[in-house]
Amino acid sequence: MSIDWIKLLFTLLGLFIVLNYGLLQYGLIRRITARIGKRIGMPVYQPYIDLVKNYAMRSQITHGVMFYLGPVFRLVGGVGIFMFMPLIYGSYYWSNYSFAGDVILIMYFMFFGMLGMALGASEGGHPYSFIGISRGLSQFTTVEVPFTLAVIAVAVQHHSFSLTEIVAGQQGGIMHWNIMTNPFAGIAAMLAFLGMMMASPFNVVQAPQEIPIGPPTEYHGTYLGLLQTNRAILYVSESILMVNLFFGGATNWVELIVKSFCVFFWPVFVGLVFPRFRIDQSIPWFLKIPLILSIIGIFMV
Amino acid sequence: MEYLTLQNIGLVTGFMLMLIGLYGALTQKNILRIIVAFTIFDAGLNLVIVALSYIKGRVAPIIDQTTGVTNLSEKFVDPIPQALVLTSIVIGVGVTGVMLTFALRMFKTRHSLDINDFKQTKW
Amino acid sequence: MVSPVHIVSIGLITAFLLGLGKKSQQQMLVFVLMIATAAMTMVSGSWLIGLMTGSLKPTDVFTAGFKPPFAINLRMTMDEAVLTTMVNVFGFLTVIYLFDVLKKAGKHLLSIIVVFLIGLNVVVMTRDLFNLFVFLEITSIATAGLVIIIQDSKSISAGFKFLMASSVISGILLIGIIFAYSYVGNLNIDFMTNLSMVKGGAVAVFLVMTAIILESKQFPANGWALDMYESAHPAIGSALSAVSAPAILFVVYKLMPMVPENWHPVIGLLGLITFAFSNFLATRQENIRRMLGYSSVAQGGLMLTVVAMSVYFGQSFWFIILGFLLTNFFAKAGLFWLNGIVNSDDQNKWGILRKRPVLFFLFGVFVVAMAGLPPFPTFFAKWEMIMQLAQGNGWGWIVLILLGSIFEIAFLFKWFGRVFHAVKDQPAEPVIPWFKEFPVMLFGAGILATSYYFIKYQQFDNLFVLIPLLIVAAFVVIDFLPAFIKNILLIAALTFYGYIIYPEIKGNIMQLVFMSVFLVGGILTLIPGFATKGTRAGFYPFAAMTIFGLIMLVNPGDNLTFFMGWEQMALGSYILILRGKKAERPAQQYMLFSAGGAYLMLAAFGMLPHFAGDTFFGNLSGLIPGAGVVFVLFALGFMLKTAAIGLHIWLPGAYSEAEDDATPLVSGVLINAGVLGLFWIVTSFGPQQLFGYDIFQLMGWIGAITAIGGNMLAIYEEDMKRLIAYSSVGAMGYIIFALSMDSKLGLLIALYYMVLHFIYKTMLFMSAAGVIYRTKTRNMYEMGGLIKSMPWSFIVVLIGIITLAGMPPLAGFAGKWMFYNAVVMKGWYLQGTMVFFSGIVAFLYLYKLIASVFLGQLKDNHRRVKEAPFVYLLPQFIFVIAIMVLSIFPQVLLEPLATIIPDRVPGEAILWDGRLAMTSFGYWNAFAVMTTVIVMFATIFLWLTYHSRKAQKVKQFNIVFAAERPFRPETTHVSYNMFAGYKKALGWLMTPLATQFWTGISDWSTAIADKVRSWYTGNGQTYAMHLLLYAFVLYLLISGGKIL
Amino acid sequence: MSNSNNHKLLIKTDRSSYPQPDESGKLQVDLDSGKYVKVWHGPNHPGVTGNMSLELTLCGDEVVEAKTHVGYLHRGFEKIFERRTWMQCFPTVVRMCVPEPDSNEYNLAASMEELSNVEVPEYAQWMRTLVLEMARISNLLRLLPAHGGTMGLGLGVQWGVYLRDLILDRFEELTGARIYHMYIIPGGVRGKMPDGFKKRLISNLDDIDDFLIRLKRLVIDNAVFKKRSIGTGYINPSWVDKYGIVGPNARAAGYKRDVRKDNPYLIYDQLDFEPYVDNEAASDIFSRTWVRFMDLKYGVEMIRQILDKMPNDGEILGKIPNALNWKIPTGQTYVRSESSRGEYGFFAVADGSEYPRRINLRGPSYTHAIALLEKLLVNANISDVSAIMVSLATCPPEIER
Repeated sequence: MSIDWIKLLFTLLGLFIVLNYGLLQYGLIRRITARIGKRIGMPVYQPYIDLVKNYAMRSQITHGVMFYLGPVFRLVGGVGIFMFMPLIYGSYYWSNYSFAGDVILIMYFMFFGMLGMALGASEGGHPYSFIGISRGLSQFTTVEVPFTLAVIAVAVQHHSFSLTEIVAGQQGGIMHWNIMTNPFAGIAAMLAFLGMMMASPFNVVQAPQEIPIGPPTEYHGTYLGLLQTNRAILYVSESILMVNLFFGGATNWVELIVKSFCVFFWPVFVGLVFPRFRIDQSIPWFLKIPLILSIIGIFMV
Repeated sequence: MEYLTLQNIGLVTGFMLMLIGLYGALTQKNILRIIVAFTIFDAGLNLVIVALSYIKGRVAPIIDQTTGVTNLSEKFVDPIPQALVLTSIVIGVGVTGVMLTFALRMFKTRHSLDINDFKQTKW
Repeated sequence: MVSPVHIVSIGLITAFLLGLGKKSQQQMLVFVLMIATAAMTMVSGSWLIGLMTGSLKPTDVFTAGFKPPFAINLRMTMDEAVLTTMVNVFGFLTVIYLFDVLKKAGKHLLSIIVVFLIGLNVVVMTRDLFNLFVFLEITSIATAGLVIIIQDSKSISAGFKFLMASSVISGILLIGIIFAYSYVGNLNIDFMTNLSMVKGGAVAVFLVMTAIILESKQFPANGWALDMYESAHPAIGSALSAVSAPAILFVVYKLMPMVPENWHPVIGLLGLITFAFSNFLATRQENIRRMLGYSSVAQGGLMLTVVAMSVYFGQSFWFIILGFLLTNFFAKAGLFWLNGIVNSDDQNKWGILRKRPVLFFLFGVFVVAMAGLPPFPTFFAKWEMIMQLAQGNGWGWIVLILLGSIFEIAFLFKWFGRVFHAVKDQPAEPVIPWFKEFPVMLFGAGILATSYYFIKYQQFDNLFVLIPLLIVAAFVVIDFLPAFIKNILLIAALTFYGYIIYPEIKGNIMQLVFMSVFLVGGILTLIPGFATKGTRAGFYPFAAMTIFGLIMLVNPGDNLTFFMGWEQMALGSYILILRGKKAERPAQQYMLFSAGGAYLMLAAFGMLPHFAGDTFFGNLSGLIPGAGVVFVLFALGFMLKTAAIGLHIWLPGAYSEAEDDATPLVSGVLINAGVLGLFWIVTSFGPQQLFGYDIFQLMGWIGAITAIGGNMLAIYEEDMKRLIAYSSVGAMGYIIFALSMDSKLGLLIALYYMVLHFIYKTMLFMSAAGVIYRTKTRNMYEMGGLIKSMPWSFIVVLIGIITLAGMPPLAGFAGKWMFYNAVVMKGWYLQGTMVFFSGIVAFLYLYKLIASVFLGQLKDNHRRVKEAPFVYLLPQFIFVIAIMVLSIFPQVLLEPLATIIPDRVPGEAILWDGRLAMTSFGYWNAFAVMTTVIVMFATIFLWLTYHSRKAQKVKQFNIVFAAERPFRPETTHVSYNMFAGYKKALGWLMTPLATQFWTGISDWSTAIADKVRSWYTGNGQTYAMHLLLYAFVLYLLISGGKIL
Repeated sequence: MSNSNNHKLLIKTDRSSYPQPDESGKLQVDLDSGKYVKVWHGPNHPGVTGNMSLELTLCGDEVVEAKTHVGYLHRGFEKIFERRTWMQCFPTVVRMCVPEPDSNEYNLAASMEELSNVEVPEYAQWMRTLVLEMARISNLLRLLPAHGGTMGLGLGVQWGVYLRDLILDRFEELTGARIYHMYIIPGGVRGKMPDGFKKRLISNLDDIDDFLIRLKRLVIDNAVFKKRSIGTGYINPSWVDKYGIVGPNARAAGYKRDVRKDNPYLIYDQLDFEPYVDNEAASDIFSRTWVRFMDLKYGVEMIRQILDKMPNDGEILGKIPNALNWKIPTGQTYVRSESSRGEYGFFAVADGSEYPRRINLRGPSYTHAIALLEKLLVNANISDVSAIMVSLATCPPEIER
């Protein structure tokens, strides 16, 4: 197989853009939330400072090989989702490596980072890591159900699992977006998206008041840097996924950024005004309203 | 009155005896009485056999001066049941003997002849 | 040639001779008896051989020089030759067996034995009704005499009850005879065939038949017989069961020509009721002799059925009856004799047999033979009987037989399991005199030889049946060798077998796939066995039996081979499971469920010819009314093996309690047998309906529920092996679901997943075995942090769980990807979601598995634990390589698998464009994914390595801990009850309904059995009453309330 | 069961994997079995109310054993008092509860005044009441949103802290200090209201009113908060006397306990107020939140009342001896006031010297955070630990004095 170097270059460029966008977005969101809480908040570029600081940290410890590999898995998971997702509709070069697989691949690739991270954190041996991971996995099982159903609904609607095709089917104005054509599936997916982004009320994974930072308790320095990098990429990638699935995709970068920012703001907004569910409350929650909505959504098609 | 033949009387008596014997064997609690009941049953049984083979006006199948040696099959009652009865009686006696032996042994083990005392094996 | 009458004359002479002997000459008298019985055996044996070779003709012996009906005649044909030989051989061996008893007892006992044998011989041979009566009485009296060899109150009272019963019976018989005589005018059976036609003759026939049937101890009028079995000396019990009962049944057979045809089914059904109920009641027995008594009675009932239906069975009659007769003869006698050797009715005392491998082996052989498992004659007889009954639509009969059989298996294997696990530290080596062992061994040899002939008679495909069985037999013989050598030999045998079988199945990819799963799986799972020391007695024959049983499933020449392979595999794996330390109950459950499944299949096989002819699994095209029932029966049978939800409760116990290194074989490899079966029926039946419902729809739901149930149960398990076992349940649900989609893609998923599940589950179980081997515990919360000492095992588990979870880039993703496409195409969204949900739930237990064991806190007592032995790791890494290859090139497996699926199946198949797999919905390129991931991983890893090059490795407790420090690994390792929150939220999903249901069934049946068996009050009068009632009911059944 | 919300779940789920209680009702926990996890909830923990730690033994996600650990302050206040003159105790006494130091000041001052019979001028009494009420609302502004904060709703806390800062500004204006005011001194208070103080304070109170409306919407009416808090951390009303539960916690359990009402001090008898009592005795976190919410609301009202009713000017200090050499006559007294956490008392013993013989503190946290909390946490979900703890309004230094 010959490698399309130009495409690789574009992909890397896209990755770079997304990373920066993710960092800035994070800073901006923090700033906005601070204002809501009657604070001034940190500078927008603070994530860069954190990132540089973490990568520059000298004192580092490791608990073992898997501990070491955990962040690698995590970042590969994040970057992988980005890689396998078409960014800009109609552009060959901005479609990344989406030729390798369809939306199912992306959905399952999310697990890759999760599991790797879970294992890495576990080798740290901190009880909070275990508790956080067990909560995270538990919640994730139920988050994925309505989400997957919504994705299937969309796939059935467009008769394809290919994201490109799904986006193609949504072109031609806001009324063609899946969120309009299949609102039930769309709403279900957006509710599940809350859980995927692990914002309140579904942030019991990291729950500061309970298990201070959950899984990454032991991670610091470069490890944390990798995790932060991943967060920037992953969150944006997941938002882009939602944009592609339900909000008509994007034909240029501006559209992409605007849409994904709006999508990303949804969990932030909800997270701001809700306390978190306990794990035994959030699990049934996803199996109630979102699940029912997504089932309606799938039979609406 | 035509039913009141010797054969029928024998049959009815035999069956009655059998029923009495069975009734006794099934209701009496004393082992010896049960054995006695069984002998009554046997007796009835044998009576039935004999009665069945009885043919009016014929004699027992024993060749002597009175019967002569010709046309025996017309003079005698059916000889086979008679022979069978003998065997049956013998066997009956044998069984009764064995039963009595058992009764003796049972009495020796438990000092009781009540059949309800011998229910160690059940279910 | 010696006239058969000399059997009697020898006996009589001996009896007189014995009477002449003196007390001091007792030992010599015993020898005389021995010689006499040997001579009797010679006579009958010579007739048997003569008749078999054809050098002799069947003969009638006329007494008193007259021909019947004017005189008594004894007949000697093949039938009588067989039976008399059995009687006399048995007599001879009984004398040997009772040598010590007879030496001490009076000479009268010797005479009684002779009389008993004479009685039976004549009963068998005579053609005269009254003579029959006489010798029956003689036998009865002799029996009563024999019962009191043990002179305790129990046996004496039992003897008395017997006498009472036999008095009543003989009364009935005698009246019947005399009536018969008075109607026909003679006493010869051969001249009575039209007796029932004569007015009133039917009553005579009825009385005679009733007496004989009562004599053959039919349920429920058989309390006296049971009491006698329980209290008599085991040798006498064996005589009653092994020769007395067959002789009586032969009388029934002789009388059958007299009996009107419409009575046959009634008698047959009564026999079956006896079979079913006696076995049912035997399940509640703790006393071995009484249990054997129930079993004997049950066998008698079954044989009565066969005899009563002899006309119906026609040509198969001899095959069926011989199968039952010989098995009962050898096995029941053997078991009674073993009882005498152990000299206890307490199951736990039977552990003494564990000291004598040969006797223990024979014990197993007898039990298995009694239970009707292959390769013993009853198995074939039962098969033939059911096939014959099915041809005549005798479904009710089949149900009774199968019910009885399952009860039979229940109590026999409860007993076997108990003995297997009975305490081994019995007082020293038991002293067992040779004359006790000898008859048992002879009969053991007898049953094996009979089995051999039965198998020969069936004319199986030798490559698939006889060679495997011979290999198994060979491993029985060489069981004394060290485990190491046997392991090599078995692996070599399997390899060689694969080599010779390959040309046969080369063309058939389906067979090839399953064969390689079974063979390769067998070989690889054996490799860890090299780590065991000692002889590992009893493992290899059954491992071989299991693997070859599986192989027999792959290429069945006919239905019987398939079924035989199935049963054989069940038996072998049962023993492998039973070998585990605490496996008694789980193994028993396993056996019961296996047998249940097998019998459902048996019924289905019976029905199959109605739809599909005699060839294997036929090919039904299109909807056939009624075929749905067959399909459901088969599906249930196979789903029992794949442990569909509700039928799964045997699985976790069986898999987890089996020996650790045997588990991969009995789980990862064996479970595919169910998949094989399901695949077969799904492809050959196609969509069928049951009461108008689409069965596939139903199966889909079952599969979905199983997938969720299995995985849900797995996440709360603390036991490593149970966790993996439940995971198998989940995986099987997935496969059942995929199969039930009945689309090309669905079937492909099922096959692909079958192979994959085989690979990763075997791997995981082996890895678990390695860990357990080192840590000596199965509780995951007692482990932790083992990645440091067992890195290779960790890698294997990691690969295994990534595959299981279906994460890209490893091979499991292919299954998930196809699954989505298939579900969307099929439109089964709800079920699909459930299965999908189960797939994610799997993450929970996978995480628990790997994190609790390998990550987290290392416990103090595991600080010196080493890596698992090389022989454990070797097969695991072979599997890892297989997974890796499949991950990069899934088409290697998927393309051939796709060719198996018949064209009939609807739906679209995967299109391959080079490495790109496509359906109309989606696409996926495993190679591209893999390369991308590897490149990304390497890049990021290097980036991290560059940045953290100075990272310093720290000690275990160097963690951030709220300004405190953890003080013990035990209280820092989060593993126990890890998903408590999940349990609180969704715990109601795993309400143990199935367990409650089966426990309920078990309790319920126990209660009923207790109620029913209280019928046997122990009172002789009640028993006599039962006889009369039985006669009365029988009369009503036969006459329908009218006067005959 | 200490936790009725849990209790509903307990019926549904299989409890066999949890430790079972022995005859005395105590859970049997074998730490060697490897089934239990010990974690330290604090002192370095965002979910803990201060310098204390909870040693939790967990089984799954439930607490099976909880132990309160203190000792992270290393002060020993009560012992220190014995080596300080009465007046020197003032700087220390305020540190016994940082968020609400004024009750300490008042209690010490009142006990000294009582023992040495010092009259406090009326104006000073009004000022004292004002300060105490301000301290109450400033503490409640921090504490009340924290009920949501422990469950991850940080927004309310941020708002509350903002408003608390405004009140602290007023304190700074009035006393010169934001936290340790040391305003109430024996004999009176330290100063008068600055110009415009009243106006600014009232404007702050208006802000708080506004905040209360929003807080009710954000926290109390929040479905998730309700779901988490209703039924959780249930204090059986029968424990109230047994465990010495006071203040809002007692009032949530249906007990009308308020020192201001039961045993009026300062000028509380001149004020018109009725402490809120949860008559349904729900006694869970939600109920306690609600009681505190009403406390805050009434506190604001009360400050308005005080500002209305208080004299415009007057003496601020009564007649006292030389403060630096103030010998208190032999005697003992128990002085109590109602802090925002409940009855807060000082038992002071004087031996006639300038040093206190003994000052013993009766703070609500001691009973709440040790005896009660340890009992309440058993069988509680680990997620609820900080919520329960915060809902009891513990103040660790007060335990470890």
